[in-house]
Amino acid sequence: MSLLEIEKLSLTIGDTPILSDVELSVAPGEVMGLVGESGSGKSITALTVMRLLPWAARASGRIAFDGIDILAASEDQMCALRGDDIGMVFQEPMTALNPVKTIGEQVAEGIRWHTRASRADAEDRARKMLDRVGLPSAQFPLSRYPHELSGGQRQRVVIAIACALKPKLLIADEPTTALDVVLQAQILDLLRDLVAENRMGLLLISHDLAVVTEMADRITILRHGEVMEAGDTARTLSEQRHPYTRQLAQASMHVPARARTHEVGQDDPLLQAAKPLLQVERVTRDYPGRRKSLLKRAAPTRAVDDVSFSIDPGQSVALVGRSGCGKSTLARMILALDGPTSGTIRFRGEVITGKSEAELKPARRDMQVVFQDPYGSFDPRQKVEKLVAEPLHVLEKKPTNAERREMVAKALHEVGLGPRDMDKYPHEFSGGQRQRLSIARAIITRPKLVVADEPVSALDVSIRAQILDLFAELNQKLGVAYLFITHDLTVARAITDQVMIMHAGKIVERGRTSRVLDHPQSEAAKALVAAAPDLHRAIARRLQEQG
Amino acid sequence: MKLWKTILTAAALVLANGASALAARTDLVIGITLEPPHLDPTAGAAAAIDEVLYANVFEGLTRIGADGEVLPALAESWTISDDGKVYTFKLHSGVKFHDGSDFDADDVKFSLDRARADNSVNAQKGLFAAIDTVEVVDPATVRITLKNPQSSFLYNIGWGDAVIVAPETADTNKEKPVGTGPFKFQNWAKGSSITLIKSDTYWGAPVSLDKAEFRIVPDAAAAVPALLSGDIQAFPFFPDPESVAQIKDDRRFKVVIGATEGETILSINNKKPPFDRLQVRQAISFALDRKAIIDGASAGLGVPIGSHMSPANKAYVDLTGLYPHNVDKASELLKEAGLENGFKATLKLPPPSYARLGGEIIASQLRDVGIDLQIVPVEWTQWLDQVFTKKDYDLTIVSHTEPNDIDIYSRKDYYFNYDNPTFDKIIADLNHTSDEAKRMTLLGEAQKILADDAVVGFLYELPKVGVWDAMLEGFWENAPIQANDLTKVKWTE
Amino acid sequence: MTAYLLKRLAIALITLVLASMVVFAVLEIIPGDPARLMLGMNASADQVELLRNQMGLNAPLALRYLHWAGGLLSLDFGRSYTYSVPVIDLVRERIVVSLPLALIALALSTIIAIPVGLFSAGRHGRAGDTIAMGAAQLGVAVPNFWFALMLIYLFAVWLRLVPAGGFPGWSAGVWVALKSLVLPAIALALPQAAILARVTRSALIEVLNEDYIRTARAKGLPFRAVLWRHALRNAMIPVLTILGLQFAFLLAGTIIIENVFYLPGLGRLVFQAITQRDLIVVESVVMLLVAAVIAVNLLVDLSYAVVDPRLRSRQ
Amino acid sequence: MTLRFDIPEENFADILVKAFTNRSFLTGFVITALVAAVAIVSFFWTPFDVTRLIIADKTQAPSPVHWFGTDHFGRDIFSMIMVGARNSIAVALVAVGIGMGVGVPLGALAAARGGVVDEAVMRLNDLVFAFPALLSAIMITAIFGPGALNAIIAIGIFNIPVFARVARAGALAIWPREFILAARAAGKGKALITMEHVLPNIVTLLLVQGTVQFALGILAEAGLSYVGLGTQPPMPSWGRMLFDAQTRMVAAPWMAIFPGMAIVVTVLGLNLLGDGIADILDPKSRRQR
Repeated sequence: MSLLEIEKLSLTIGDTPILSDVELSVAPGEVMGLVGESGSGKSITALTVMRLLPWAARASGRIAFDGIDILAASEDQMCALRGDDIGMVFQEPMTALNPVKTIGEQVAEGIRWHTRASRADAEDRARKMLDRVGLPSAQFPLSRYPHELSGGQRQRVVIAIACALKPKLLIADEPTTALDVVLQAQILDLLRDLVAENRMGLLLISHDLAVVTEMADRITILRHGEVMEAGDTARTLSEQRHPYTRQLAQASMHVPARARTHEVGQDDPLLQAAKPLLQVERVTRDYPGRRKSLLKRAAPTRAVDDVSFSIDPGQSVALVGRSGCGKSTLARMILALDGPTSGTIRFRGEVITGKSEAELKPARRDMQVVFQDPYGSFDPRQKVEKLVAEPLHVLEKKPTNAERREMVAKALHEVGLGPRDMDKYPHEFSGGQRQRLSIARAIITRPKLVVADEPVSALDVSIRAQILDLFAELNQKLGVAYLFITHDLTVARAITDQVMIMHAGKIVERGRTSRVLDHPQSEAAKALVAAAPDLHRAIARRLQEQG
Repeated sequence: MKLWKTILTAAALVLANGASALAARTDLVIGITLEPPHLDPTAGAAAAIDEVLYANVFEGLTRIGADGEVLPALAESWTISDDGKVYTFKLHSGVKFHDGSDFDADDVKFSLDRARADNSVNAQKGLFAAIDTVEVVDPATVRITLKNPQSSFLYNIGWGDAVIVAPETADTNKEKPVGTGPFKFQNWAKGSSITLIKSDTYWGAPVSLDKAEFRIVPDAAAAVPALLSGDIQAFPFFPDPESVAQIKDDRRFKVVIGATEGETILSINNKKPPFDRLQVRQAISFALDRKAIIDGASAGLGVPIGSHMSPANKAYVDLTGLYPHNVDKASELLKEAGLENGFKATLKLPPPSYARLGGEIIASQLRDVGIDLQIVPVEWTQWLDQVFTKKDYDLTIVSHTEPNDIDIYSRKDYYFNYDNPTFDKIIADLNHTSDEAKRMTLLGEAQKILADDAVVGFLYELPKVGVWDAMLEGFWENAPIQANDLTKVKWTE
Repeated sequence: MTAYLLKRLAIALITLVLASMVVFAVLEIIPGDPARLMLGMNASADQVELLRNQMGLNAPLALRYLHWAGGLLSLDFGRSYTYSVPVIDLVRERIVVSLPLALIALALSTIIAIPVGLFSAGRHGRAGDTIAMGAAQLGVAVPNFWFALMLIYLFAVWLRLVPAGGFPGWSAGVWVALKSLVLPAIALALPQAAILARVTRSALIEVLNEDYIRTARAKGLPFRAVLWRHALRNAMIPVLTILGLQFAFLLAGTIIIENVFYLPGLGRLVFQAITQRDLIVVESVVMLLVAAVIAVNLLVDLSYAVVDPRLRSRQ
Repeated sequence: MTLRFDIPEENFADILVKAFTNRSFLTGFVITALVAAVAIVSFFWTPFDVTRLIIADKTQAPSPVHWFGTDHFGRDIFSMIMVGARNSIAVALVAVGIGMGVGVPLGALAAARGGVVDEAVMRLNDLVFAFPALLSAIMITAIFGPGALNAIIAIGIFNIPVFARVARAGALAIWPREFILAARAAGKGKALITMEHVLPNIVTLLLVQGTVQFALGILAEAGLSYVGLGTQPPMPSWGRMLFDAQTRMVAAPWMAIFPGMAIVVTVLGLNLLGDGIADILDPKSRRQR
C-alpha cells in the first residue's frame, strides 16, 4: 500500500491552471523523483501535499496520505501531520531558517509542539538530531544562530527540523540546487541514509535528471502541470519512450558539435609563438577584515591567492571551483571591475591593472562579459537596442543612429534573434532568449575575449543545450576566446579546451579538459569530479544494480 | 444626536464624583491671557502682574475703584493742606503682612522711598516725581510733602506700582510676593497657573473666596472650551469677542461688555512718503469702514471714534462724521495726490486679535481704493523694536490703553512722526490750565486738529469683554486699570 | 557587539556635536541683540555694552561656543530673559508634563497599533484587513491638532468628561493630573498609532513571505503561532525604527498639541520662548530635544542588536 | 535599514491596466486629480470672490448659497477651500521639489561613491533628522518671519534627508545588479551609470516617497499655519483657515470642519495614491520564478 497517493490532482490559482490530473504515489521506504523544468508545477505539487498553498489556490482530485484525505482534512489535522508525519526540506538554506532564533530552538520547537515534551527533553532530542545530520554539538551547540553557519550546514539544520520526529514521508524540494556539487553530494548522501534508516518515503523534487537518477527508485516527469511519463527510474531513462523524456535526457547530456577544438599552449609549437591574449601574473586579492573595534581589524581575507595563468586567442578555458573559491573575484579583476591587491593582468600584452576608465577603453572593446542571471543582467527600463548597444560606448568613434541599429541587428542575427526584437523590452523575452541577448551584447564590439560567469546555470536543461551550442558556434565563427566560470563540470566538458581548477583562492590544477575531468590529480579536482552528478554514469549504475 | 447626548451625559454624571454637588463654593479659577514675567508690581510694567496681584495680594495707601474713583485702602483717611502740598495719611491699625510681620508707617516710607530712588526699577517712576519727602509721624501716621500741588496725587498712589511692601520681603517679591491684601500667594506653576488663598490675618472686610487660581490661557481658541467645559469659571478680560454672542446664549454665563481707555487706531508713519501728504492720510480715513472693522475684528463690540478720545470722556467731541466711509472721495483724494494708480505699503500687525483681524479688513478696504497693503505679522518684541522704537513702518494697528493720553501726539520722536506746532501749543496750554471749561475747549480743539490732519486712522474704542459664571458676582465691569479685584467676588446660591 | 555599540555611540556623539554647532550658529545669525532685548527700549548704549561684556557676547566666536557648550554639559543653560530664572528650572518644571505625555501617547499608540497590525497582517487581503487599514489610512491623514479640536468639543465641551485643557500639576493628585493628559495623549497617539499599525502590518506581511515562515509552518505550527513566535520578532526592526522616530516626534511634536490644550510642557515653553525672543530658552530646549532624539535613536540602534542576533555577533 | 524592492518589468500599457484595476491607486488618483482640478479651476472661477470681505455676511451657516458657509469676514468657505488648495498644494509641492532636488543627487552620490562621501552624506542626514522637524520649522519661520516662503524652506529642508535616504537605499539596491556590472564592463563611468541605469530604476520609489512627503507637507503647512507661522493673509490656505476657525469652533464649527476635511481628504488621496503605486510595483503580484 502506498504511503502517499495522489489521484487526478488539478489545481488553479485564480484563473490560471497550474496542475491537471497529476497522478503520483510514494511507498514507505521508497524514493520518488519528481522531475520537471521551471513552471512544470513540481513545487506546487509538494506544497499541495503539505496544504501550504496561497489561499487563492483551488485544488481538486484526491490526495491520500496514510489513509487521511489531505484535501478534506481540517487545518488542525494538517498541523498535526506537518512536521510530525510529513517533513519538508526546501531549496534555499540561506533563508529557510529564522534568523533571530537559535538552531536549537528551531529544531526543538517542532518536537515540543508535537510531543508536548519538556524543554529539556526536546533540546536533548534536538541535540541528537543535529548530531545525526552531521552537526555535532561540540562544534555546533544549540545556541548557534543560523547566520553563524554556512549554506551546507544550514541545509543540515533544515533536514534536522524536517526529520526530527521521524516522519513517514519526507518531501525535499530542490534540496541541493543552491549548493555546490561537493555539498550536493554530501546532502544527498545524508538524505539517502536518513530515508533508509527510518524507512521513510521520500518525494525528491529536482530539475536535475542526474541527481534524481542517482537517488530515486521511481521517477515522475512533469511538464506544464501534467505528468508526461512515470515509472522505474533506470528503465524510464534508458528506454526514453516518451519524446519529452528523451528530449530532457538528451539535453542533459548535450555536447555541442565543435569542428575544431583549440589545443594550444605546450602541445602546439605553431601557435606557441603567438602572444597570449590574456596574462594573469601572480594576482592576489585581499578583502579587509571586519572591524573588531574602533582600532582593530581582523586579518584580511585572501580571496585570490597568487594566481597566474594565460589564455591564448581563440581558446576556450573553464575556471571551475566550489562556491567561495575566489573564481568570481578573479573574473571581476580580469574584467577590470576590481583591482588586485598585488600582481598584474595583461590583456593583449598591455597592463590593464591600475588604469583609469579612459585608458581602459581600448581593452574594453576587446573584452566582454556574459552574466549568470538572464533576468538581472538587463536594465528593465531600457529597450533591447540600447541595451545591446551599450558596449559601443567604448568605441573611439560614436556610431550614428543608423549605424548603431545596423550593428545591433547584426549581433541579434548572430545569436538567432530578429531585428524586430530591437524595440522590445527585456521582459518580453524568455530566459533563454535573454541569455542570447546577453551574448549579443557581448559580441557587438567583436571582442577577442568573452568572460562568461555561470552563463547557463540558471537555465532549464533544454535551453541550456541551445545556449551552449550558440557559444560553441560563435567560438568557431568569430574566433573569440572564452573564459567560462562555472561549478558545473558538464558545462566545462561540453565547450572548453582547457580546465583550471580553483580551490581556496589558488589554481590547483590546469590541463586539457578531458584529461583533468577524467583523471583528476589534485584533491580538489578529485572531489569535484567525484561529486558531480552524471546522468550517463547514474543510469549505467542503476541498470547494473538491477542486473 | 440629542438622545446620544443624553445617554453620554448620563454616563458622564455617573462617572463624575459628585464634587460639584457641594453647597457654597469658595474656590474660583480665573482665566488670564498673559503670564506675568514676575510677581512684583513695583518692578515691572506688565499689566499681567496687576491682573493677578492688584488689590488681592498688594495694597497701597489708596486704591482705584471699579469706576476709576479713588478709595481709601491702607490709609484709613487723609488730610490735605490748603496749599495742596502736604498730605497726612492716617493708617489702619492691626494690619499684618502675609509673613506675619506688622504693617506700619515705616513700611510706607520704605516703599515710597524705594520706588522713587535713583536706582529704582519701578516702571512708573513718574508717579512719584512730585513727592518731596515722606515722613513717619507715628507708627500710624505718614506725612508726604509734595514739591508742587498735584491734583492727581491720590489717584497716582493708588496704582499697582505704588503698593506698600515690607523691607524684609521686598527683594523676594518677584518669586514669592508678600503683601497686606486679603489673599496671599500660594503657588506659581510657571506657564500654567498662579494660585492665591485667603489670608486669615486680613485687616479689612473678609473676602468670600478661599482660593483663587489664575489659569494662564494664552490662546483665544482655548478660552472658549475652557469656559464651556467649566475648567475656568471667569474670564474678566476675555480675549475672544467673536464668541461672545455664543456665550451670551448660554445661560450658565454672564457676559458684561464694559469700557476701557483703549483707542484703537491705524497708526500712520507721518514722515514716510506718501503718508507725509495730507490727501493720502485723508484718503485712508475715507477708505476705512469703521462699522465693518468693528463687526469683523471686535464682533460688533466697540464704539467708533473720530479722534483720540474715549467717548466716555467728558471732553469727548464726536468727530466720526468727518470722514464717513466714502470710496469715491478717497480715490479722488489719491488722484489729487498724483497716486491715482495706487501704491504699495506694509501693515505691521502685533499679536492681539483686534490688530490681526482688523488688519485683514483694513487691507481689504484700502485695496478698494488702490492701496495694496502687505500684511506683516510681528511679535510684541519686534513691534516695540521695529515700529515703536525705530519707526520702521508704514502702517500699524494698536490700541492705546493709557487714560487721557492725547498728549502723545505732541511728544517728540513719538512713533507717529507727527509734528504740528499748533497742536503742541494746545497741549502745553493744557498743562498750565486748571479751569475745567477751558480745559474742555482746549481738548476739543486738540481732537479737532488730529482729526483734520488725519494723523492716524481713528477706529474704535476697545471694549472690555468680561465673561463669568452666572452664579458669580462682584467683578468689575469696566477697566479703569488692568486689574482683577476679587475682594467683592463671591458665589451666589 | 562592542564594535557595533561603539560605532553607534561615536555617530551619536558626532551628531550631537554637529547639532550643537548648528543651533549655536543659527542663533548667532539671528537679527537682534540679546542684551538689548534683555534691557528693553530705554537702556542706554553703555548699559547694553556692559551687559554684552557680562554675557560674554564680545568674546571670539569659538570661545563663546566652547563656553556655551561647556555650560550645556554641566546642565548650566543660562537664565531665561523673560522669567529671569535659570533655564534648567523651567525645563525641570515643564518636563514633568511633556515626558509623561509623550510616554502615555507612545504607550497608547503601541498598544493600539501592534494588535491592529497583527490582526491585519493575519487577515492580509481580506475584509478585516481592508477595514482596519482603511481606518489607519484615515488616521494618518487627520492633522492631530484638528483632531484635538474635535476631541475637545466632543469630550470636554459637549460631554464634559475631561478638562478641555490646562494642567493642575501632579500635586493635585495623580488621577486628576492624568485626567487632563488623556485627551492630549489621544490626540497625539491616534495618528501615530495609525502610522505604526501600517508599518507593523507591512513589516509582518513582508516577513510572512519569508522562507523560514514556510519552514515553521511545515513544522506543524498553526498560523497564529507562527505569527507570534516567528513573524513578530522579525518584524520588530522596522517597528522599532518607527517607534524611535515617534518618540522624538512626540516629545517635540507636542508643541502644537500643548498649545491646543494649553499644557505647560516643553513644547509650549519653546513656542512661547520663540515668540518672546527668549533665545536662551529656545536654544537650550532645542538642544535638549535634539539630545533626546539622538539618545532615543541610539537606544533604538541598541535594541536592534537585542532583537537581531546578526548584529550582536558581528565581530 | 536595508531596502528591498523589485523593478517592475511590465511596459507602460500593462502598468496602466494594473493601475486602473487597483482600488487604492484608483481612489487616490481620483481624489488627487479632483483636488488638483479644483485648485486649477480656482484660478479662473470661484463661486465667490475670496479677496472681498463682506463683514455683513460673516459666519453664516452652510446654505444653498454658501455650501460650506462663510467665515468671520463673510467670505465663502467653499471658494476659500478652492483657492486654499492652490497654496496648500504649492507649499507642499515646492517643498517636495526642494527635497528631491537636493536629496536625490546627494543620495545617488553617496551610493555611487561610497566611503567617505557616503559617510559624510549619512552623517549630514543624521544631523537633520536629529532636529524634530516641526519644532525646527516653527523655529525657522518664527526667526525669519512667518510666511509661505519660509514655510516652504522649513518643510523643504526636512524633505532633503528623507529623499537622500530613499535615493541612497534604492541606488544601493541597484548597484550590485548585474546590469550595472554590464554597464561598467562597457566602460561607463559612475555618473553616466547613475543617470542611465540607477535613477530611472528608482524613479518609482521616489514617486512613492514623493506622494508621502507631499501629504506630510500639506499636514506640515497646516500645522505651521495653525500656529500662525505659515501662509499669511490675505492668501488663504487650509491651515490658515483652521487658524481662523480655532476661536470660532462653537460659533461657527463649519469654519473648522470643512477645511479640516479638505486636508484629510487630500492627504488620504495622496497616501492612497502612494500605496497604490507601491502596490502596483509589489514583487508578489509579478513574475514567479
